[in-house]
Amino acid sequence: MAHMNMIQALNSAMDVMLARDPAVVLMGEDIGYFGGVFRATEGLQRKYGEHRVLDTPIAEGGIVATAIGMGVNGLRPVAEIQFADYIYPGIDQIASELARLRFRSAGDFFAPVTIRTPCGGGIRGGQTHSQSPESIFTHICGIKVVMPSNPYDAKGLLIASIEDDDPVVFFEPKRLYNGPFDGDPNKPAVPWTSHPKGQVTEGYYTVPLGKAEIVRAGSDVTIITYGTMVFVAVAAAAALGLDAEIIDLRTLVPLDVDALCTSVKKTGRCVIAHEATRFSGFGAEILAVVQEECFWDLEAPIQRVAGWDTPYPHAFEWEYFPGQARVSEALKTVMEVT
Amino acid sequence: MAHMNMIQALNSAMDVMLARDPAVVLMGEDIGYFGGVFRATEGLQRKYGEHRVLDTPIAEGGIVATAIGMGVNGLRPVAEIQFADYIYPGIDQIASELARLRFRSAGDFFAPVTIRTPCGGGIRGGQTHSQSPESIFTHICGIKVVMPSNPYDAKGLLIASIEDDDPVVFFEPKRLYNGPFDGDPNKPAVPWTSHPKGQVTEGYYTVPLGKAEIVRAGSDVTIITYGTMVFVAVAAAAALGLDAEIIDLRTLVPLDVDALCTSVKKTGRCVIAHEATRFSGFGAEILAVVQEECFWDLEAPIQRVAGWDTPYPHAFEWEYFPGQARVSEALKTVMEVT
Amino acid sequence: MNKRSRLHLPAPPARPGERPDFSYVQISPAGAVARPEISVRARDIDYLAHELVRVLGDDAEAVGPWNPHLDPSDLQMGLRHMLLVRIFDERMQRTQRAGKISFYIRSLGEEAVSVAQCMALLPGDMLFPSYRNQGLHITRGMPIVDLMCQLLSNTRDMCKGRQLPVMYHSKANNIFTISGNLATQFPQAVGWAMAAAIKGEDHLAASWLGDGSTAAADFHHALTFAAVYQAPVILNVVNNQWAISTFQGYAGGEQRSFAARGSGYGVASIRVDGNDFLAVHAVTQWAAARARTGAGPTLIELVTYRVAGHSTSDDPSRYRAKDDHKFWPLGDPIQRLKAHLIRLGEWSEDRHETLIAELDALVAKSWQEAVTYGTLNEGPRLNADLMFEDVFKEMPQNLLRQRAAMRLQRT
Amino acid sequence: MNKRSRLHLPAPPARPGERPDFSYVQISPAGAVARPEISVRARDIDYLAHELVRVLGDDAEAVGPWNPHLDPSDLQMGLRHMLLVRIFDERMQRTQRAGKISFYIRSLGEEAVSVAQCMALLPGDMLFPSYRNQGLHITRGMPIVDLMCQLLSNTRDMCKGRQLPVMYHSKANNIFTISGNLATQFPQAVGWAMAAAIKGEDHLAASWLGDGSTAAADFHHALTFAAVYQAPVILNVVNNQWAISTFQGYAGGEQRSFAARGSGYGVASIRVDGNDFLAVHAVTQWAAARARTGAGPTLIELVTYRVAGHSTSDDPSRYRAKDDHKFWPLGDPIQRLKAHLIRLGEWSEDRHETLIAELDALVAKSWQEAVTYGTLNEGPRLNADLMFEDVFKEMPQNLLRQRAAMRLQRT
Ligand SMILES: Cc1ncc(C[n+]2csc(CCOP(=O)(O)OP(=O)(O)O)c2C)c(N)n1
Ligand SMILES: Cc1ncc(C[n+]2csc(CCOP(=O)(O)OP(=O)(O)O)c2C)c(N)n1
Ligand SMILES: [Mg+2]
Ligand SMILES: [Mg+2]
Repeated sequence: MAHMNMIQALNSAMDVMLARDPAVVLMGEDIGYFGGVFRATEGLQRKYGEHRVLDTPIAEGGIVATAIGMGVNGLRPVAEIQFADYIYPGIDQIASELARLRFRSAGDFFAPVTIRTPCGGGIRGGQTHSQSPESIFTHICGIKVVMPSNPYDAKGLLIASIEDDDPVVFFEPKRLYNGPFDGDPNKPAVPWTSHPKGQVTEGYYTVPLGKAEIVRAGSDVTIITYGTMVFVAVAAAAALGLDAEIIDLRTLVPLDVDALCTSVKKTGRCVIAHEATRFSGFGAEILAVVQEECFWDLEAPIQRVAGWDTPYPHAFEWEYFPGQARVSEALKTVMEVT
Repeated sequence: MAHMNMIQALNSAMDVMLARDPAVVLMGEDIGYFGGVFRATEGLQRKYGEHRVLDTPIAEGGIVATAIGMGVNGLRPVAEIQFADYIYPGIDQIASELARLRFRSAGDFFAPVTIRTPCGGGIRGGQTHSQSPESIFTHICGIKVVMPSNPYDAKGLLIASIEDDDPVVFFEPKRLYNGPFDGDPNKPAVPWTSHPKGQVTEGYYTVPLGKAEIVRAGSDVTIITYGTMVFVAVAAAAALGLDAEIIDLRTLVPLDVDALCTSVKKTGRCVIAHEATRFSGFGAEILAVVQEECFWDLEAPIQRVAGWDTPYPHAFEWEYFPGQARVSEALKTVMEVT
Repeated sequence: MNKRSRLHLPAPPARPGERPDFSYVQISPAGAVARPEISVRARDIDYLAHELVRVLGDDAEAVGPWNPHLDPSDLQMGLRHMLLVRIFDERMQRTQRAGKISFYIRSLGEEAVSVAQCMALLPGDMLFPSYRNQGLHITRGMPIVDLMCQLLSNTRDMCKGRQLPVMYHSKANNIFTISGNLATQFPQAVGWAMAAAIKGEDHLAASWLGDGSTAAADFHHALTFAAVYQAPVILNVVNNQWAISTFQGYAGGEQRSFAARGSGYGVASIRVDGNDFLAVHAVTQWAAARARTGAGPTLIELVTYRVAGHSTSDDPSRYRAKDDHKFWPLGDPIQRLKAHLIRLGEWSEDRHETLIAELDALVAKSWQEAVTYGTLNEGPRLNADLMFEDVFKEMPQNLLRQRAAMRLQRT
Repeated sequence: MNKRSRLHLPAPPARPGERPDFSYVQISPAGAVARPEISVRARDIDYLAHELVRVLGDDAEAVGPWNPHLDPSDLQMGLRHMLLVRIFDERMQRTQRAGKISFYIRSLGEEAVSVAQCMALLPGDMLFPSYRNQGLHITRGMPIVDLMCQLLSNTRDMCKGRQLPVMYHSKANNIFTISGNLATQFPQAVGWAMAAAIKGEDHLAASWLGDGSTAAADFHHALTFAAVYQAPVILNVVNNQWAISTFQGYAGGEQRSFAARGSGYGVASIRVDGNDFLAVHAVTQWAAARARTGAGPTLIELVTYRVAGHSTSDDPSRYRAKDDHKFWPLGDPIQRLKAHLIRLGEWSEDRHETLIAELDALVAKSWQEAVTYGTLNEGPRLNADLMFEDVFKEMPQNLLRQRAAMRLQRT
């Protein structure tokens, strides 16, 4: 075990996989010699060679397309999209090709591509360096969608994603790269060293795709969340003194419906929180599933807490971010009903 | 008033607007001399000239981008994407640019672009000529999303969209082009001539964006739907002899929340139906909103009826399509509870 | 808007009722274009992107440095494959018209492209076709009945009923699955070739798209990545002059050849007479040798004519002159190869008729067999359960549930 | 994977600790490149895409057919604008380092591009810049204090706090809003120009992107649409040799110039010494004349060097040699224009120092004013309500509700 922040954990996952499987190659803008703008691939080109860790042209569509071709030819590409905000030029190759190869060829062709991309705000990135577009990918059948909230999971989930024969879009909440973050930008930054999930096995391990984690067991209310909002939820519930059960989805597709429903059936109350904009955000699907499965157990309407339905503004980052106040508000609302 | 099918109604809308506003231009693949693969722009190039009705290269990203530039320079472009399945190459220009111009320039720049695109299945188009990707666009703030279900609305909504200073993605359920369709492919085709909504005013009129329509008033259950599924819902409810209130959303963004909630508060039961795949489909957002607003009025869990979470398969079109049987099933389920 | 528009709008060779003017097609005499060493640098052969490599002259003689000097038996094989493609196409077109398949796309007039190119490649080379490359499947030996089963979405459909007709694939024959989305295969082929290079393997990748599809972003991505990594790939632009209703000027072909695009990226680029079996074979062999020796990618523009409608959903008489192909200056690939073989003394009208009869019978027999595995509306059908498979490698819970729901709905 | 990889991987001029080798930069002598008529056909001037248009020789003399023969007062104006850009950049870089703005991007060493090009255009021409074209705003007369207010996201920010620093715009000055997404502005400029042509207006559009951004799909779309419709647009590729950490070889610059891309599409294309104010002005004027006379679009590749880091978030010492710009063969644009003016007898070291002091003072004074309108962390702030405006023209119900919720949350 070693202390790792999330960047180091991701780096370690790729390091482990480059060493274990000669078919694994990394590719992306600035990921080679430079080691990536967030340094996730630092040192890997030096260690494994220029032919395993490729710098690419600035063409997200080209990156995904060539990764597909490489995947079809026996490699296991891990492609970085520098910011999730820049994944759109690659979305046709993801939605129309990567997600469809196995289906349309009746299993004869597939491409085990993992697409890593930093998402989320809180780093003063303005409207084009802060987006959380995961909901879009959850609607495209044939792709798995992952978003870890801590170094331990990040490494285990990334290894599982790379080994998975289905394509995975792997979102990395960049505000969590250096430490857990409870939503209060005025508090001093907390490093991962002080958090148990910052203790990471150095070698190979996986965290299985499709399994949510109960971050905190409780009986008053279920909070379903993922990514940055996990810590905000923990803090908000603690501040209210609620015995909340907090579920970190970790994988959005396939969704761990059983975990959610077991919990909501127990608590009877549910708050869903994510950073992405609310309208048609992934919270809607979670809410729909919970309502469908647990309707008779609900003691209050399920509440959603999410980014506002606006672009992420540079100057109003903290008014935009769904921080503790908004989670508390929602918790109070569901708890008020008796 | 004249009899029009949906293609003729759309054609008439563009005809009216080309005549009224010299800033209106049409553009798209094969839409000029040829009049479009579905013939929606037939005759318009001859009537208004090659400079108002432009054939374009096959580059959806380039079509949207140049439409934006034209919009910024005072024109009012109506761009056709030949099939909604092919909108993905244009999605970066839609999500990162078209939807953001007004916001990021604090209102100084905007592009009043309307993007028309045929969607939906039922025409043996296979997995790349049948998709309904509207949910993705509903999550991108800054774009209005429209889907008419009949000729009258199609024309009025298209004119309203063209006149709107916000960008609009306008989905056309292509299975409805020639007639209403209740989901049974074995019945003889019904033309629009025999349907009241096939009676269309020849000149200018609008159907306002953001307003749902109550297709049928009723008190047993609310069915919220749009596009092709409107007629399937009507038929399914009639077959069960239910006094259903059936709402055709017409505009998905902005969503007419009041109309939905007024109805569900009255009926206490709700079924949501669309053709797009279920997971993170627009039904999830509708369900979420109704649950949030009408929880205490609900007498049964809201049900969703949708396409399966698979690509639209050529050979199993009718097993895929959420036809009357599936709507009936959902209706029975919500009605069973007393 | 009172002033006059100055926007330039490309005009096609002819609209319905007009006489086609193909004078815009730049044609070099057969044998006239020099053939550089395969090790040549891309920047030194710009002329190849503007001239037109031709081997077969009007007299059906093979001349010049690009003459591939193929064995007569290979030429006969090529003729056979092209004829089979044409006969198969004709039959399937009629079958669609009779309502027995939902859709079809012919390659009439363009048969040399797929057949000659495929013959110039090795079986281990990976092919990323468009929907108009049925010749690749036929040349690689795919049974006609297998193709028909795909067209029928029947119980032996290699796509298990999931794809529109003509969207074939063949893992055994190294032919990639075809997409309805134009051009997506182009950069995928480059990625496949990059992987071959990374693995130090000798195989190359080849891909095809149409003149209209060059406007798609993926065309640009393919050229950029191919140039940067010098990938062992052959990128083919089949310039059959038409997209659906728009002619190649709407893809930018009015200003410059499509081969010239490649030169601009530093990719070796050749413009070739696409209806000249020998020339197509020769340039493909040249490009393949470049790829295999590490000399990098090649773009080939094959100048041909889409004699057929775009697909069975299309009616070309709405937008172009009837019988315009009769004015096409590069003739018909089958007639030209046939004339050459006859001139060589290796073929005759009789043998030609016999071959046609044989292939007609093969196609007819294949159809008889294919329909026994089911048709669109009758006979055995695939199980609809298949719709839920292969979305993921293992079926997730939501699909398991949905499959169960569908089964209930059917009973 | 036991065999050796054959993938080609471009290598940069120097990594940290190495001595830069810029011999790959093809340089023509000043005055050597012919200047064709503006009515020339694109296909007849391929040489312009490979040679390098230069006017100012090493002796600071203006020579050859591209000499724009500008008035000394214009040259002085150009020098002033370039100096102001540089001084502003330096000051803002320091301001960011001091934590007073969140982000900044300098154009150090590339000032001639924006300034000379902007001076060669008319005020009615619409500009679609990248984030490294601050010279356009300054040349069009935007007050420095306005730019600073944007950088501060303060109460006078033209973007109302919504954009990252440097993402300026100016409706009054016909400068389009900058996007964080690379290259998107390129085809938008083409669309703007198409509209100008449709309306029969004389204005042209100009756009800028970097060497790295040429790999983006939008570069291809811009060229295709510009070529097809012969749009009155000037498409500028600022080849400053680097994207972030990858050098221009990773955009395909190793094989062919970026100007050659344009030629391939049939767009008139010129490669120019981007640090030569006179040459940049001249080629821009030439391209503008083409656009205004209906002769079509022009692609200009401006060969320059990114002396600065990519942005304040970047540390170039991690991936390239320190002081590599000292080896850059095309010098510094300000020094070169200054030397030319001195040689003309229209400038002196003294006047230069005085000007610098004046501009320093202007920038300092502007900053003092700008901060009175608020800073990132202190002073007056924009109302956060603004976040909900301009998403749509009229605020829909969900945003009205969310605004209300946010107001509650703040109280
Ligand atoms: C991305 C995308 N846009 C549009 C279409 C619709 N479409 C199908 S074929 C075609 C024309 C293609 O022309 P070309 O590339 O010249 O190929 P050809 O049919 O001539 O072989 C179009 C526009 C599509 N399939 N995919
Ligand atoms: C679509 C997209 N992909 C990636 C990025 C991240 N990014 C910002 S600037 C940059 C490098 C651009 O280099 P170049 O085009 O040469 O412009 P320069 O910075 O040299 O002026 C990258 C990769 C982005 N902004 N947008
Ligand atoms: Mg074609
Ligand atoms: Mg650059």
